[in-house]
Amino acid sequence: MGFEFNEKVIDHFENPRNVGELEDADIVETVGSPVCGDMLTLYIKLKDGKVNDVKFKTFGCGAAIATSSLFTELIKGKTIEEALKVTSDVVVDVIGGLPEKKVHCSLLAPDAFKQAIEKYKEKQ
Amino acid sequence: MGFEFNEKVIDHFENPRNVGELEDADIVETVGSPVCGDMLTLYIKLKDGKVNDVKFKTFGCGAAIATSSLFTELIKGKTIEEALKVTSDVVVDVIGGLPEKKVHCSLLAPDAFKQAIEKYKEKQ
Amino acid sequence: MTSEIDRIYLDNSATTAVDRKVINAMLPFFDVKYGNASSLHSFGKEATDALESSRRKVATAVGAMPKEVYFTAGGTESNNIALQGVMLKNKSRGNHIITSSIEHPAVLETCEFLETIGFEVTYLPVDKMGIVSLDDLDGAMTDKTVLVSIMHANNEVGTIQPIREIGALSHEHGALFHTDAVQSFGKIPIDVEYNNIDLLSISGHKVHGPKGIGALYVREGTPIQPIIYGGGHERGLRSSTENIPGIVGFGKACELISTHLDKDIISMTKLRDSLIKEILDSVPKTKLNGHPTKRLCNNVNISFEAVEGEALVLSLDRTGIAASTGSACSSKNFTASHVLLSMKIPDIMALGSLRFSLSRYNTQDEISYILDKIPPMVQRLRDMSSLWKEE
Amino acid sequence: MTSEIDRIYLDNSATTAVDRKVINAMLPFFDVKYGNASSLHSFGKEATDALESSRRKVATAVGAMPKEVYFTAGGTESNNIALQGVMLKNKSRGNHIITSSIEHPAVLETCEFLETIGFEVTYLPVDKMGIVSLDDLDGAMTDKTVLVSIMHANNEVGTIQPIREIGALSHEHGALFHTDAVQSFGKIPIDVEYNNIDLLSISGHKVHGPKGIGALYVREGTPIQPIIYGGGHERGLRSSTENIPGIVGFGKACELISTHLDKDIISMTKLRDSLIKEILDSVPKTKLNGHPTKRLCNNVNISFEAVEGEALVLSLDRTGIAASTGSACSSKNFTASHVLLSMKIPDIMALGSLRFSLSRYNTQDEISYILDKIPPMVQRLRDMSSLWKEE
Ligand SMILES: Cc1ncc(COP(=O)(O)O)c(C=O)c1O
Ligand SMILES: Cc1ncc(COP(=O)(O)O)c(C=O)c1O
Repeated sequence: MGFEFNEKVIDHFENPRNVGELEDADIVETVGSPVCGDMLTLYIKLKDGKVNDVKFKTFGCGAAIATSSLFTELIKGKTIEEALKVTSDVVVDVIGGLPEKKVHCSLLAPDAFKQAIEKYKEKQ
Repeated sequence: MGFEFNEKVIDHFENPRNVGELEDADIVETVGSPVCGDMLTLYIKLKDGKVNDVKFKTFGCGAAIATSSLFTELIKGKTIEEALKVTSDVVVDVIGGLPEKKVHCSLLAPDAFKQAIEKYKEKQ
Repeated sequence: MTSEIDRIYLDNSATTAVDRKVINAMLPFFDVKYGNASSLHSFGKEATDALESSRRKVATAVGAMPKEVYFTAGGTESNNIALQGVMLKNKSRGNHIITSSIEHPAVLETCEFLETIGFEVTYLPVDKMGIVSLDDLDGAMTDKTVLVSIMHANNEVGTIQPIREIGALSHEHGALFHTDAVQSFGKIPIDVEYNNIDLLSISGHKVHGPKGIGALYVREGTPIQPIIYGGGHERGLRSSTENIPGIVGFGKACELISTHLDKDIISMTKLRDSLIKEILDSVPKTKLNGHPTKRLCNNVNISFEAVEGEALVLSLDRTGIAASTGSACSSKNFTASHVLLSMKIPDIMALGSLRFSLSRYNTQDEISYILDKIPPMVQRLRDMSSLWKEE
Repeated sequence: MTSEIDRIYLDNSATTAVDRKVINAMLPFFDVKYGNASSLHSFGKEATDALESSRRKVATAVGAMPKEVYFTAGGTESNNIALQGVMLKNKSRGNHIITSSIEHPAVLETCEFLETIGFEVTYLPVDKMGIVSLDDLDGAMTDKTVLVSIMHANNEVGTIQPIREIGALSHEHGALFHTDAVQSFGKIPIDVEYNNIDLLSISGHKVHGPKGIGALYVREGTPIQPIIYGGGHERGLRSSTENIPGIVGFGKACELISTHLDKDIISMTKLRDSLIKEILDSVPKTKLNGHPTKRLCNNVNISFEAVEGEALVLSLDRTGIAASTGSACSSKNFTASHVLLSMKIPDIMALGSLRFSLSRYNTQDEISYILDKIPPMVQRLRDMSSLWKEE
């Protein structure tokens, strides 16, 4: 074993971007649960069909935190459609790879975003 | 493992006493067999109810050779009755002990002698 | 990350550094006295002498006779021989084994294997502190019970079982008593007679000995069969050319235990208690797992609410501190440890467990360094945790 | 007896000296990089990196993929996992195993154990040179045959089996092929693909690696189950904290084999042939056991009529020469070796067998010294032997 994280993962773990809550979020979406070992809440503010602001809070391992952080960075400012294209594969790719056992962690944030947008659209 | 022989055993192995055959032996007795792993032939010359001369040849391990040698030394000059008291226990004792797995080797010479005397007495 | 030299190692329940004295004892057996103990010549004799001298040292350390000590390749193999070897050999006596739900996988998985081939296993529950109840044990006994296997001390939470009483109760019912002492050995005095033990597993690498060597104590006369067959080494119970350097190292480690244990216990207990107290005092919503006093002198296991344990271990690793979430094995899974769940620790706490395990080499300075680092580290993770709610 | 430094070691089939380069490779893993490979922190990473790098070295040395290599505690355990693990796992396919009558006890005793639990074993005979007949093998095959286990080279007489053909024939009949390569590894090039091998056992201490470590090659996809249960190490086939120093040492030993084998074979063959020729020439009533050419490059096994082998080994030991009567294990018995008896060597010769087994460290000077000693030594024992008849 031993942590097999590259420098970029470690950077996002140690200096996560966009941590926190958004008071005036349009959507707040939580995926995962403590029983599964990780749980993410995404706070999203939309404007003109774009992700105007996004913040996250993650209970989870280093990879869960780092990929949450990178995801928020990647989608911020993007249109919803563009943001939906930031799948877990993209996240893993941009972060420079994850150990096999940790790849599933990168699903957390894209899943939360997708779910959030679906719910948001339903409500509209 | 490793050989666990004391100096006296080694001495009798390296410098065995009374090795050889007796041309004019009164009794020649063989015990053991190649299949068992050791085989001893004892050549005995009796005189006035005493062991006048004795020689041996042994096919066998170090302990078999050493105890054969010591046995001949112990019985030489003794009366038949005294010589019969030189049992394997005595041999092991006088030689200063043998590893457990080698104790059975000390039976060879006393057995041969006892058998020889029995046969000799029958013949008389 | 700090350089190698600066690292602080607090994962001694996973494995330990080999003591310098142990290494020195081993070295000649690699390339000078390298004989096979089954050989007749002088190299064989050197090997045999070393083997039997080490056996005496191991025996002394647990109060056994040398001939009751069998060398194995580690704690896992010792446990497997004890369980499989006793159950298979005593089929005619019964098919029931009693163990606990918080055993190491080397016992639990072996029990599950035994179940697949027709044996019956009772897994006793534990209380919130991780202790097996003697009443439960008594109630589980049947006339088919051949073996009771309860660990001496738990590898994750350090809870110590009342093994002397468990042994006595087992014997009352005519069952044999095995204890996995891999974690307690070198941290608690062990005497197989006093503690009513029939079979006992220990492992070299947990006590500053080498990896890949262990021992199984088997009380004289206990019916048991091997699981590995071959040249008949270790009086037929464990065939294979004896690992003489490993055995010599383990023997030396046992000798060090026999001479130093009392002193080691005092110093480790002091560090343990200061770590526990200071962390609980300085970090809110934090709970000690396991028993406050019936506890290994080197075990600290604390749950931090709303923090995921692995993230904490990573943070610590980044500052050069080696710790664990629990056992080395269960670190591989994402679900909470079976030990903490058996103790009814809620998930939110169970997933936030951190284990520090000390050795006789740890110092107060190291502990102070760690105590400085922990509170801000936990706070940082909580600040970004979706489960954390400041009050 | 001569002093330690003067001893000549010619018992390398029993065990070998650990190469200095191997020791140096191992050392840091005792007290610097001493982590548990299952741990998450940097110590764990060092251990895992070393583990996987060693696995690649072992794999390279036998032409396998790294993931097909499983570390064990030695040759005996490798053989046991191969035989027990395959037979137990494939019960539904059949219950028949074919082996030879000259296997190491680690195979023979395991087969006997398997017989006690309902498996059927065919023990193929060998010819006077110790070779298994392909026709016999073909004839023994049934539709219940799951596994063929034939050793690559014999530990006592050094005879090399036609394993490539044996493997091919096994596969034709849908059986798996295991070979015990403990003695051949490091003396014959091995390629699991070329040689049609599904499972292969090797051991560290026979190739200047440490004792207590071995490996089992298992072709990808081969159905097999463990015999030791626990934390799921080695992808579930062999649980227990990995013996990192041992594994690193074994890896290094394999690397040395990969680079040096050709050279080593040439030098050992030269010494072997001079030993054999000179002894046969200078001592009458003396016979080479095993095959003259299909023979391990390091094996000399000669029977001296009317001389008991152990007495000869003792005489040699007294002059500082370490040799053996045959295998280290069977040295314990008084009856002739099962290998020589299977080869129909008469008792009087079988009991007088002496094995010299070389390593890459032996020199021509050592051989010359031995050649000086042997003739008078044999003569002395013959002069006192009750079986010796001068012609
Ligand atoms: C309680 C307990 N039992 C058994 C073992 C297994 O020991 P080993 O790794 O030596 O096989 C361990 C550690 O891994 C342990 O902590
Ligand atoms: C042919 C053969 N197989 C298996 C073994 C067993 O190996 P180990 O001693 O490493 O268990 C040996 C040597 O002892 C051997 O010579």
